[in-house]
Amino acid sequence: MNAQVKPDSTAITLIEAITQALAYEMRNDPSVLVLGEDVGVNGGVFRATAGLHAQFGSQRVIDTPLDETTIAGLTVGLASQGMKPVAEAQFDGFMYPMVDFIVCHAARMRYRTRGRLTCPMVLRVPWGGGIRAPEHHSEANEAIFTNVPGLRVVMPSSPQRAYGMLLSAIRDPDPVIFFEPKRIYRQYKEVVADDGEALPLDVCYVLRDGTDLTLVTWGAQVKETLEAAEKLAGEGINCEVIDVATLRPLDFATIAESVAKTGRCVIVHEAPKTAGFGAEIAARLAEESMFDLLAPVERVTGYDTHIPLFRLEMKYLPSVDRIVTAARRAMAAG
Amino acid sequence: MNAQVKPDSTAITLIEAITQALAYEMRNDPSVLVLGEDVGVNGGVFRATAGLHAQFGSQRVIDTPLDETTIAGLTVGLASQGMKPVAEAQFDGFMYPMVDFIVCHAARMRYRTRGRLTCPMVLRVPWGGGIRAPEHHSEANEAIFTNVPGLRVVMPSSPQRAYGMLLSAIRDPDPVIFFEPKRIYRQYKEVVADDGEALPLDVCYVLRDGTDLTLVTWGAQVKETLEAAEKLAGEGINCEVIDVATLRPLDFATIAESVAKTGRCVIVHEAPKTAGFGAEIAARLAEESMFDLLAPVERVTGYDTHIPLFRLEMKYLPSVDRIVTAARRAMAAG
Amino acid sequence: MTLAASFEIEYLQYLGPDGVPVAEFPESLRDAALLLPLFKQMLYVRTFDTKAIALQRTGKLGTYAACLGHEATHVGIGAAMRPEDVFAPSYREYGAQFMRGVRPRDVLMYWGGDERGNDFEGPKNDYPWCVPISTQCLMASGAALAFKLRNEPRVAVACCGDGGSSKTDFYAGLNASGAFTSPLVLCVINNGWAISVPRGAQTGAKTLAQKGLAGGLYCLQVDGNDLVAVLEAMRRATERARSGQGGSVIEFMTYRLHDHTTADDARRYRGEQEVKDAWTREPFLRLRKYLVDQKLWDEAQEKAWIEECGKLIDVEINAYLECPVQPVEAMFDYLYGDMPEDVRAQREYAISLENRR
Amino acid sequence: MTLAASFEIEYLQYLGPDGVPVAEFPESLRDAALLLPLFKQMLYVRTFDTKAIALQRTGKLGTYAACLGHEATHVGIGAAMRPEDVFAPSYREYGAQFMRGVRPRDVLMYWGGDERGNDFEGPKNDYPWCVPISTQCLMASGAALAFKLRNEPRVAVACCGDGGSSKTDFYAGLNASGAFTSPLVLCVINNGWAISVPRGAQTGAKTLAQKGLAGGLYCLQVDGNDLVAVLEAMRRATERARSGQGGSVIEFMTYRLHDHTTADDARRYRGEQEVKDAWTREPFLRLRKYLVDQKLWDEAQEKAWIEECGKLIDVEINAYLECPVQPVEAMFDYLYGDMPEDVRAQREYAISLENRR
Ligand SMILES: Cc1ncc(C[n+]2csc(CCOP(=O)(O)OP(=O)(O)O)c2C)c(N)n1
Ligand SMILES: Cc1ncc(C[n+]2csc(CCOP(=O)(O)OP(=O)(O)O)c2C)c(N)n1
Ligand SMILES: [Mg+2]
Ligand SMILES: [Mg+2]
Repeated sequence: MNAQVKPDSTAITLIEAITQALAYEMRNDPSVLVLGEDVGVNGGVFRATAGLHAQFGSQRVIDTPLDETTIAGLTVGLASQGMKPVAEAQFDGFMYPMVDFIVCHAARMRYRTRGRLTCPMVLRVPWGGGIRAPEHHSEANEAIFTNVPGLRVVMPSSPQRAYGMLLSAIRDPDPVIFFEPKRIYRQYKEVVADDGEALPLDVCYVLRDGTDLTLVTWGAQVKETLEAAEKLAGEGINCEVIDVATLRPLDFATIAESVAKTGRCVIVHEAPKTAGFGAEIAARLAEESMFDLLAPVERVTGYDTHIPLFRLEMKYLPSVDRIVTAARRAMAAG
Repeated sequence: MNAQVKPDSTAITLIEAITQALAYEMRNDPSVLVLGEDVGVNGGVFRATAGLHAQFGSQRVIDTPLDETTIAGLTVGLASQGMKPVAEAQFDGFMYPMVDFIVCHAARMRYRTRGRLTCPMVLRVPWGGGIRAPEHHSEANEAIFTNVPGLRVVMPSSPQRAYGMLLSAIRDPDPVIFFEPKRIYRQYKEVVADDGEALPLDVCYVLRDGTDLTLVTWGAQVKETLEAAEKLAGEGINCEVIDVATLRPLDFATIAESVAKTGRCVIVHEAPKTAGFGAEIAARLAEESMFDLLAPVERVTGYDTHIPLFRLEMKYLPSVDRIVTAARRAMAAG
Repeated sequence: MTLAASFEIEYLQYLGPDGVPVAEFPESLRDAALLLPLFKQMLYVRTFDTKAIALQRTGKLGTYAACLGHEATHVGIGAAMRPEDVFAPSYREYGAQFMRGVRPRDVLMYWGGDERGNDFEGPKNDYPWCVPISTQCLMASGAALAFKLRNEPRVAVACCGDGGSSKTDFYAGLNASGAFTSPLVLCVINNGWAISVPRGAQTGAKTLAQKGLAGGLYCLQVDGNDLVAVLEAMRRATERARSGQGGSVIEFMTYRLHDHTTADDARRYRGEQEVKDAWTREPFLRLRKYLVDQKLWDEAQEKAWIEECGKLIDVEINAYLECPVQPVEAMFDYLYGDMPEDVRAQREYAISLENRR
Repeated sequence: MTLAASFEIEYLQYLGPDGVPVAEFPESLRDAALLLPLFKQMLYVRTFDTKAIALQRTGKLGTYAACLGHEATHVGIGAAMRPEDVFAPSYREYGAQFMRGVRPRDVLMYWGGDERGNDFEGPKNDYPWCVPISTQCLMASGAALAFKLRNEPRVAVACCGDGGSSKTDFYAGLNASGAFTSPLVLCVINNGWAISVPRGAQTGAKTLAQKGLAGGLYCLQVDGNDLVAVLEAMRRATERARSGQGGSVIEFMTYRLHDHTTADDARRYRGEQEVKDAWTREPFLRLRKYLVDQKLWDEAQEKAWIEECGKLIDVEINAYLECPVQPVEAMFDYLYGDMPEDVRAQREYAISLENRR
């Protein structure tokens, strides 16, 4: 948020901010390397690693064999032997074979060895739907990782946050699952100073101040949520909008503070509702903010079904309309 | 619950009820088969398949190569081609390599093909801690599956429920993750008629009626929760105890009804707190029962760390003491 | 030196790149007329492929994975299978699928973002397109195990790419087939590239065929642009499988003449010369040359057939384009056999949003 | 017949089961005195194993995985490694680990339910015991890649069992090593059983060594009860790895003389005769016979050494038994480098519960 804008900075997209952060950290830390499928000469299917191979060569930008188990396992091996690997899962739907290594080794290396070995790695995951892609290219599966101790799970939703949070993720001494909302990879540009300033991995960002209702969201849904807030403002409903940004560890204090003020909360996320990460936020409210709540908590989420192929996918994702309706209901209640 | 007790029935343990259900269904449906590591001649490391190999032979009770990916993949292949496989993951901590097949194929076969192919399979998973076992033999990882559409996720906690729910799981036309709380495999015996009566896979069970407070739990923690209720009764606090039994789909109506009566709810589970399935229940309360709640919801859970090796594990698991304390706090609040 | 084991892997090629036989054809294929319908099928597939790419380019189709250059392998695989066998494709083996009754409109529906593309009217037990690479190989191994357990003389055939041969599921599939002696045929279609990653970066193995040795399977490498070699390899493998001798891994050497998919730009990572060279070895021209030499084919026939293919495929394209989008409830209706209450409630809600508009 | 590839896999054996050489020893091992310290190490390990089992039987240890019968393989692997190499064990290769500086008390702590057992004072970069089968093989492949990228002349050595060779991670590990020509040595310790599942049920492959062909690695099968063969195989593989020639898969043929672990009862699934036969091929007796023949060993020496081993190990056992349980906060303190607030709060809460008692 507070990245200093240098005179030579130009506005860049979220995906360009990712590339910029990778290049910055690779220049400054020789133990950082990038690996995955097509990350080399091709520069990644989303171009996140574009130019890195030319700049840093095949020893630092590594095309792996086509196997996500392999990527995860090599990454843990590299990280535990002094490297700082940044691995890419080509799409969200291909990360499931990585779960075993993430849960059994990455998240436990330090714990298991009482700190003798550690696993400072980042797994970058283009995440979420809405880009008219084929099957398994559109999944919001962050919930799989949020119950796993030893991980950090983050999801930036602006170019500046992407840059600063990726730097901290790489510098963090522990494994970080770094979800990138691919639908907003190129949504808008922002000036992002390439100054190596990291952002914390344990805070929520208040994107809009408000007094009547708290809208909590993360990832690409920040877009619809801000639009909904705008629309509701037109109706005289003043929404505070929070981008959770880091899911684990959750900065609940920021959310609680907002709800203490507004008394109402609508949580918006792309993943299916049941046992999505929104449940954790609602649960914390039920535990710690109950006496502040003036109305029932609402969740506006993906439905409890698989995101459909693209002809129907926009009907699956939470819309501005659905968010507005839930907000109005929350305002009417209590 | 309402299994008819036949005169020839004798009391059996939870694990024996599992064996009994498997044998029953294998006798009655030739497409049912059992596969996994050591399930054959050895009868399973917990003896869940004891005697089945002798009874049904190696075509129906199949020792697989040592690979969980293989077990999951073969199971999906078998299920989609007319068999009803019941696979075993030897321990909870070994099921992570199965996530890919469960999420990408088992849970989607019907959806993806518009019902042309289906995946009627059961994955049995000895689950949870407290048996002084080595690493990865004690995990409560149900949350990984509760956000996945297309699955049923169940966890019986008595011999009768184990028998009836396993029968329905096998008969269900879709994939069922069947968690078995291994700590109470042999905790007590119950008469379980071998009558092939199935129990529904979408209801919670009220194990104890009460008026002051609702205790919600599942799996092995049913034991501590009932003990806590007993202790609290001694203090004049009358607890209703609910065994969730089926996590997905959740029978929230039964929980809501209870909380409408008591106004207070303590959720107890073994898994780490953050984004554990308890969050979903608390979230539903925050959404649908807010005006019934007299006190903040409480969660008594495993800590947000890995279950330690056995010297410390009992300090990790929710104790009667911790449940009682939370219940008292809930009674004092509001 | 004591040997623990030794292995030889055969390479099959009958029809050279120039359309001239390099070895005597296998007995079952001595009658060249047998090749004619398959040749026509290859042309049909190529016509379809071209039209599908055009549809994508004009915004009428989503991302599409072309099969240009793979036609001999795909059609040969389809030809070798029986209806009761089960096919587990990756995502570009249309040639094999058409021969099994999958319709071009199914392909278009799928890449057009509609699940109904997977609801084949033709081969009811075949697997749908499979995006998670090589998982179909292991699933097919499960299907093969089902056939074995039920004593059915059926074969499960799965395809994956050179990239897919690195995937752990590929290994799991072949190892299980070896362990159970199940009727599985794993077809590794080595087209030189896995998106931008060349074959050489996937593995240190000299051939991809030899990966089958890890499970004790029968291994073959064949010229995948030579329909005769493909047919012979598949004949051997399916016969072995059907007669209880177990599984095979066949590596088909071919080349991906198109971009990986329409979302890819291969110029970023591979040289033009390589593609040019590959065009001299592609499967269609050599077989045409051979059939023309055998007086089984001529230009007039070709012109007529291409025209007919165009018409047949246009019917399919129209069927696709005219098919209305599924109603919103379709995203709930095929999730469970018995719909849970929660899902039903969300279904009603989603429908109510539709009506509101 | 054109061949795409052919392979030969060598079998190494130098010292027969009866303690008589069956082939000329490799040059580096012609001096029998070199074998003596390793022989003594084998005896040390066996003494430890016996005592650990006894500890478990008397309730002073949790489940324990014995190494009875594997001593030649384990000690030979340890002997071939340099301190700067990295070892990735499964869970029973104590012989290799002791030679690298892991202490018996570490082993006991681990199986005694205390994470501190994994905090080796000796080999700081070695991997901890690994319960999820064969994942250590792939992790070691990552370590090997790190060495290769940094141009370090170090080798990553991983062990897995015959069962473990079926695991997809095993394949991933060896394939990546082949793809990157990284310095990896995968030791498949084939002891005939994976708990109750016999070697024959794991795969259709004739040898487990040949699985390395799937990644283009150097493959060997050796008599794992013959220390000389083990040393020679490891010498070849580590030298290849260290000199940039890439990875190896070595299959060590041995036998699990004990139950799988102390939680297992092997009588349920295997015959007595098989175990009896295996005892005639076990690694210790044959080497003793040979060293006695060479006048390098006698009963008096043996008696003295066994006694000394007993004393050395009792010191370790006492250190284990006297080590107090970790405080409750240990379950939080090693989770993150920077402890998040939520975790810190739970830590305080857990401590507060302790103080209450
Ligand atoms: C598990 C998984 N990882 C990554 C991808 C993305 N992806 C789609 S196709 C492909 C390359 C496949 O190459 P190959 O197996 O050689 O088949 P080809 O496309 O060349 O036919 C990749 C990496 C995927 N679909 N699934
Ligand atoms: C992923 C995984 N699945 C299952 C197990 C349970 N398990 C522990 S040891 C073992 C058998 C291992 O056999 P093998 O690889 O031959 O090694 P051995 O014990 O014979 O040395 C099994 C199935 C495990 N530890 N990890
Ligand atoms: Mg390819
Ligand atoms: Mg073994």
